[in-house]
Amino acid sequence: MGAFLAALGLIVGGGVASVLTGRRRSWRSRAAVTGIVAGSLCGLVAAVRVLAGAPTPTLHVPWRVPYGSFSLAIDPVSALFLVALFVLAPLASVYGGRYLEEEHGDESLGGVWLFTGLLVAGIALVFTARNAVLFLVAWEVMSIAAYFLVTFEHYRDEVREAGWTYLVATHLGTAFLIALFLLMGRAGGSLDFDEMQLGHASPPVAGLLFVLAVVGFGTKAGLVPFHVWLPEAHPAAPSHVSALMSGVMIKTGIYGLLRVLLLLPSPPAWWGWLLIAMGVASGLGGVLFALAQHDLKRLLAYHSVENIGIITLGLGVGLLGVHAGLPLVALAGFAGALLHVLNHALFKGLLFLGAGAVAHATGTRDLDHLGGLGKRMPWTGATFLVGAAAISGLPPLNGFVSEFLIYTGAFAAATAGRGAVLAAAIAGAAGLALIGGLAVACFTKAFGAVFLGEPRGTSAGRAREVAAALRLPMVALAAACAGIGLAAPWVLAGMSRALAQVARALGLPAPDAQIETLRSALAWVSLGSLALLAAVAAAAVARRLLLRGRTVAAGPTWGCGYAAPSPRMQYTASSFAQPLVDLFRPVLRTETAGTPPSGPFPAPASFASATPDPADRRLYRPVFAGVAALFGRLRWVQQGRIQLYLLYLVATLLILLLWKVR
Amino acid sequence: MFEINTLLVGLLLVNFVLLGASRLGTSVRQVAAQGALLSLLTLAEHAGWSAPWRVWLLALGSGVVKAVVFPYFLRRALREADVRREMEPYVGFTASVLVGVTALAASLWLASRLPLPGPVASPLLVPVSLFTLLVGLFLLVSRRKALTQVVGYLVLENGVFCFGLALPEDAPLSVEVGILLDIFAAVFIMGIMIYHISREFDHIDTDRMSSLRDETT
Amino acid sequence: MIAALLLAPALAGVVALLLRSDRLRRALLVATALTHLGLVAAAWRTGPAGPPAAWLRLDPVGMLVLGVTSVLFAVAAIYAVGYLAHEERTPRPDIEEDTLFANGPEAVFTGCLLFFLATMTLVTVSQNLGVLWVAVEATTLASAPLIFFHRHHRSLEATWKYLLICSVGIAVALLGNFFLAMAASFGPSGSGSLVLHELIAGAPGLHARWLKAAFVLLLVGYGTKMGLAPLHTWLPDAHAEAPSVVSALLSGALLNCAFLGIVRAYQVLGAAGQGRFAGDLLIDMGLFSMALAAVFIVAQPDFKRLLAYSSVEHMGILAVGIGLGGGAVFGALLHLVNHSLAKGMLFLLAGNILAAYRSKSTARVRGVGAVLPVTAALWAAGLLAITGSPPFGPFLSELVIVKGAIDGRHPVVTVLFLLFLAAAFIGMARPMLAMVQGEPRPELPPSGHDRWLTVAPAVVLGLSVLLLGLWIPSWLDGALRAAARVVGGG
Amino acid sequence: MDAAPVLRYLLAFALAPLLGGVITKTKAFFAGRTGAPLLQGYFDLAKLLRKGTVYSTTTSWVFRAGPVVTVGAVAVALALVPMGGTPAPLAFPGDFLLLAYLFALARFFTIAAALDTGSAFEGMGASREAQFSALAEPGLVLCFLALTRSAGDLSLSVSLGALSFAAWRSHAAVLALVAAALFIVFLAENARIPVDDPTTHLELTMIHEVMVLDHGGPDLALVEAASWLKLWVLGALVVGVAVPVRTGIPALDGGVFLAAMLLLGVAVGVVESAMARLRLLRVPQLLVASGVLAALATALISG
Repeated sequence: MGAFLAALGLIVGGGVASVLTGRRRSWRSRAAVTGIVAGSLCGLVAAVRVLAGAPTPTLHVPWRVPYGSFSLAIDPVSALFLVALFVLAPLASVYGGRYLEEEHGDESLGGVWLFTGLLVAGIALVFTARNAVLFLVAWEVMSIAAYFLVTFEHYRDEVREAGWTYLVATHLGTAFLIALFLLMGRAGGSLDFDEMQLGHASPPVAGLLFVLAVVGFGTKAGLVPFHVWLPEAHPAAPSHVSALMSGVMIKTGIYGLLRVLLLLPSPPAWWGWLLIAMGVASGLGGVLFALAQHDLKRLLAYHSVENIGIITLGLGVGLLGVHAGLPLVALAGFAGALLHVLNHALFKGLLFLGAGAVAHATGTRDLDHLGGLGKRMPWTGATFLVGAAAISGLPPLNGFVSEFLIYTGAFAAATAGRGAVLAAAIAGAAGLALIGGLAVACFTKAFGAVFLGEPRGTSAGRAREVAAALRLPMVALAAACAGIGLAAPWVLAGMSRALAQVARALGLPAPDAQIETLRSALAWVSLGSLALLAAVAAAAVARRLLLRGRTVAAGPTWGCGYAAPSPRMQYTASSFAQPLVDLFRPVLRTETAGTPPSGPFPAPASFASATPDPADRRLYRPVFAGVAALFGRLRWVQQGRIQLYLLYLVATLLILLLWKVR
Repeated sequence: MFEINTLLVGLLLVNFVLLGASRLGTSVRQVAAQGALLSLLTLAEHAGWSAPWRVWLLALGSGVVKAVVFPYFLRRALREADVRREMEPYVGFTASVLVGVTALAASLWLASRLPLPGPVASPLLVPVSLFTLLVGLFLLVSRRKALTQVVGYLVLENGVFCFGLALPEDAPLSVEVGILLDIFAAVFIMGIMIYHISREFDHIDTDRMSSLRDETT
Repeated sequence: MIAALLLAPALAGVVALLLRSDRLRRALLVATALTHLGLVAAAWRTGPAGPPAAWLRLDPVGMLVLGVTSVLFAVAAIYAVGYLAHEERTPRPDIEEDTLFANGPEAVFTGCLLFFLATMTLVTVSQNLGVLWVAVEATTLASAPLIFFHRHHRSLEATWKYLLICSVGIAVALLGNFFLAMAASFGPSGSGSLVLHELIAGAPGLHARWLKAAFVLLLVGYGTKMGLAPLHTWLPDAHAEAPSVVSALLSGALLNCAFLGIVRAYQVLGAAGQGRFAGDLLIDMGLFSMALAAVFIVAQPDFKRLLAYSSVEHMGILAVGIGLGGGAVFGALLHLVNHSLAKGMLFLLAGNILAAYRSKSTARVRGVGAVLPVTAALWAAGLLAITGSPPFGPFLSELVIVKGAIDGRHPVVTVLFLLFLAAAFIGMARPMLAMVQGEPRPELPPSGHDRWLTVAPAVVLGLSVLLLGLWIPSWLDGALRAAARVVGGG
Repeated sequence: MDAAPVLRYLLAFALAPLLGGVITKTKAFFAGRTGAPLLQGYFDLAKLLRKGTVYSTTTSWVFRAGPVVTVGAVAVALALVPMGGTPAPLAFPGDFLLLAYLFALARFFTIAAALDTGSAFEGMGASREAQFSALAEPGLVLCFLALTRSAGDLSLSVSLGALSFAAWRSHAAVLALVAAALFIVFLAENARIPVDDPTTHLELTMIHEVMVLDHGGPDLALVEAASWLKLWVLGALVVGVAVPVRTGIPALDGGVFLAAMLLLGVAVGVVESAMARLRLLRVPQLLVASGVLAALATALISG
């Protein structure tokens, strides 16, 4: 626990130091980055120790605020989430240090570093807090720090707008959490998680708590339909912050949901179905809307919705397994979900950093103005390719491993279960498959439009590879993605304590047998991945040998007879995605505008398409607008006449007297 | 001169005159009369001439303040703000009188249902006080001029004061004095304000003083 | 002790009216404020004093309110020096329409400030409801000229409404006192006395209906002054037109004093076994205030009115907290402290922004962060504080109140409470953050910079409200619990 | 493990091009032509492997990596399918998922390579490929789901090995549905009629062929090999479901399996001669249909 506290201290201290050093360019960022890196290492040590089998470190200090106690604990589940945080945070901050100095060197960066420190520390505290009040404080510190980071470029209107949407969403979510924890406190007799006695909570109460948790935490996680803030806020933030938010911050929602599930009595079936339904909805919705985007970071943000959906799907499968008494299903589901939390942190972090590098090098994030960066930014391109393959769940990378586990859970449920369980399993499996297929489509689009072919704009043509400080984190993350894919069984073994904790809390038998089953399967998967690498290598060597000494000429692309192809003739990202977007028109409701070419000598034509989020456009905005209009009419009350005001007084008096006094 | 019921009936009539009064001067005079009646009433309620010294003190004090000083303030404000003397009320005079009648009925009914700890000097005391109260409130909400609102406020205070007489025990002297002082200061400051209002707006119609509002027009 | 507390500001006020030199007067103001603060601190150390039957006595609740008032006044006094030092003497163009206006005499301003303190002190120490009434009315009279410091017709209108509406309200409260006395004169030991101690002692003998009626009258009467909707009508005008330092005192100190009047009545009803009746009434009024405040907070174009309506909302929160009883009472009292500190800070900062931009429009003020960095940072922090976000004090107090509602099984109250809080947050965050961010509008070039004399006071308040969110000192905790016990909560 | 699976693996490797030959021969027969010899595939490979190559100046290493990764992925996929009842070299719980996602990997790199050329034609093909295969994915996975549920085991080798004509007798409907669904996926994934026309000459209507327009020499050889292997892998699945001969005599089973594969080739030829290519807009419906069939099958199995 000492190491963990030291981590918190260093991380926040770095931010504070950066504020104090103020405009001294040489120090301000360095101080903060050093603090975050050093702190994260300490934290990583603490977390890994727990996963490796050390007893759970706890801290319980009296804290004089009402109902509060400063109690922390790093149990295996917390440790697992902490690992994701403390792996991503230092890399993101190293990246951010250089990025900010290059992009915003002439501005004061103290604030952004302070809030970065607060964000990381807040997340760490959320993962370890064992008291509701402490949890809520950490939660809000995290959320608000994130707000100020999102609005870092607040002189741009759309950024302010995005930050605003985020702030409202997170605040409303927190309101649900306050209700949730206080209700848990009443039902469980304490606001300390370790002393809550919720095992005997009546079904309605437990159900209410579960729903509150799903709404409150789902808002932070970005589950459909509470996701509207996410595709706004993540693109607005500086890229390393987007990486932190998408990679870790939204996982606090998953963590909170899991933590509450571990406290609640054993789940009824509908919890599992609800989570599976929301998971599939989020997964499909996320990937479909991602397909329709032109903005690289917005596309990635929607993929966060998709991956949160996959994780939730895993949790749902797990709950279903618990309810149906199928330990293998439960274990596979939870293992997949937890591993996907870590994996998504890695490859989504990697992708956002890559997107930041692209934006930094070209000055644009519009897919239809990029292209050909693979040759100009080889490192960024290669690492982005790894990230894209990983998030599409392709072997031999980590994304495949976690999705494999969730699939296994669904298939095991389908083989053993019947009735509703079977239906849910089919839905889950089919949903995952479709999500996977669409993800491939979406990321071939993203990678192809950005890094392949010819530049579609001059800025893309002038792009140069980014500095080493920006490349290093991307390479590290790419390596981690590959590593988890190839070392899957050992990774699962590392998670075994966390899984055991989950199983214990949910009243399952000791899960060693199931873990062993999954581990052997993963061993085969890794073997297959190695075989794949071997085969690819062999093919590559063969090709090299064959081409040795042969003529390898270079020429223009074969344009089917057309001699003068120009970059503007390339297939754009929009046109690439058009068939699918068109297929899912009823969901996406993409809005197009433009003038098609006509006549034998067509005049310059134009085409533009935009895909606003229906939940935002058709659900939230109308409601808010309606409320505002209503209030506007009610303001008549305060219309300036003192006689009227006195009349209110008299009326209140008489009404209360006649109504209350009898 | 200390016949309680007569005084009360006097009060009652004054209220009606106030409701019907169309000119500022009249209402000022009436409220002065009301003050005088109240001070007499105070004495009467404490056995007239043989009332203890503190009652005399209070009665005289309030009498002087309400029957002499306030009218003086208000007239002065009136003079400085030389405005048209008509009331221009929201509610017409006949209508006001009708309202007064209903208010009287209401207060009689209410008073009849109010349990009292002990015998009161007169059965009319409570109803009249309530009536005065209601009339004060009514004047406050139904009249335009800042001055009439002060008058309404005074009537309201008089009503409260009058109800106070129905209490078996009197409030301690110091409290009574404090109350009196407060009301005195209040009216004093209101007078000053009216003066400023007339200077700023060239009128003392409060309904034109409604620039501070949230109504989104 | 109590005599000193009362006389120091009163006499200083008289002196201030007589003094010629502005600098001396300002020095006197600060000196008196600090003396008062010192005396209050001493009173805190010695704890509640005086025989229970005394008219003037510091009981835990009064002590709490007095402490808040004194701290806020001291801070405001220092701010006032900086504020007055930069006010132009000569008539100057009005910010909203093209007329000239001048300030009232500074002597009157300072003097009334000190009288204001004296009267508020009297409110906190009076145990006799009659004296309490006198004191509350006196606060109105002492503060009216303060609101009228800037002599243009808007402030005049505001002052007139303040004066008349509050006086009428207070008159109703006086009737309430008489009803209470009436209720007290029933039964064998019926002495119509209004001394709190005796009322509570003889509470069982009080006549129920007179008592209830009395509470309604007192609630409406003092509620007018406290700003409970729909009696709040004077409040936004007065807060918006008064000089910001005065707004801070009105919102942070005066409203508490009026609230104290209601609390006293609530004590009596609680002792008489009518606690639930009074509680429900308070909850209704409180929720209604929160709702109405939200209506006016959303899309509010004037940031001082915004803060004013937020005060209405928070008075509603206090009412709900007291009304819920039990643990929520502690929360309400804690919230009283938090709100005074946070709102005081915000009004002082609003003064700085107003001075720099010469506009109260949330739509036109932009880029405060660039012009007044410290003010901007505090403004954002204050927003988070006042809307109940951690790590600031109000979060804890509101959390305690909600917990009280949930533990007391008031689902509807809980839902509405959280709903209105969220609405107020949304309504306040949008304009206030927009003011801090972005770049100043070209058509509205701000002038000036953070001056320590007008920023330091806000910093002090900000730090203390932050501290209250992280760690409630034991002495304060003890005082709050004692006060909660007196009011009849756990 | 014994040598049989490895032998069969190598055999399949060697015979894959033959399957293509069978198909073309069948079509030629129906068209009344002599057609290319059965071994044309081998001749093509031999020719291509002897050639040099041309690279577009637009392309990057991704273009060169495309065929290599594709062939590698499909080669491993081949090691996952059981042939003629004997388990595959790589057989483990969930192996079919690896298979499905290896195809996805191959697709990913084929599409990437196509986009790397910067040609509108190849982009068009890539776009269609992405769309159709995304929609084919649920069908494939649900077929596997049906198989695993019918056998109650998560391994392809086991669940296919468990099949037999007895199984067909017991619940024919289910297996028929699965076979049908698998056949559709088989056609779609291998760019056959009615989804795609491998022999068309109009780039605008191509899907798979147009994506590899720019590959030449050894690269093209790898691409061709990969597509033949893919044909074989999915074909083996169809055959495994449709013709589950389990005599227990490995040689016999193997022989029957080979025969069945060639028959499958003939069947494809027949389909391609009998049917025309669907309009691109209709293809999704076909693919969704396969998914529905498989889901129906799964539901029908009384677990």
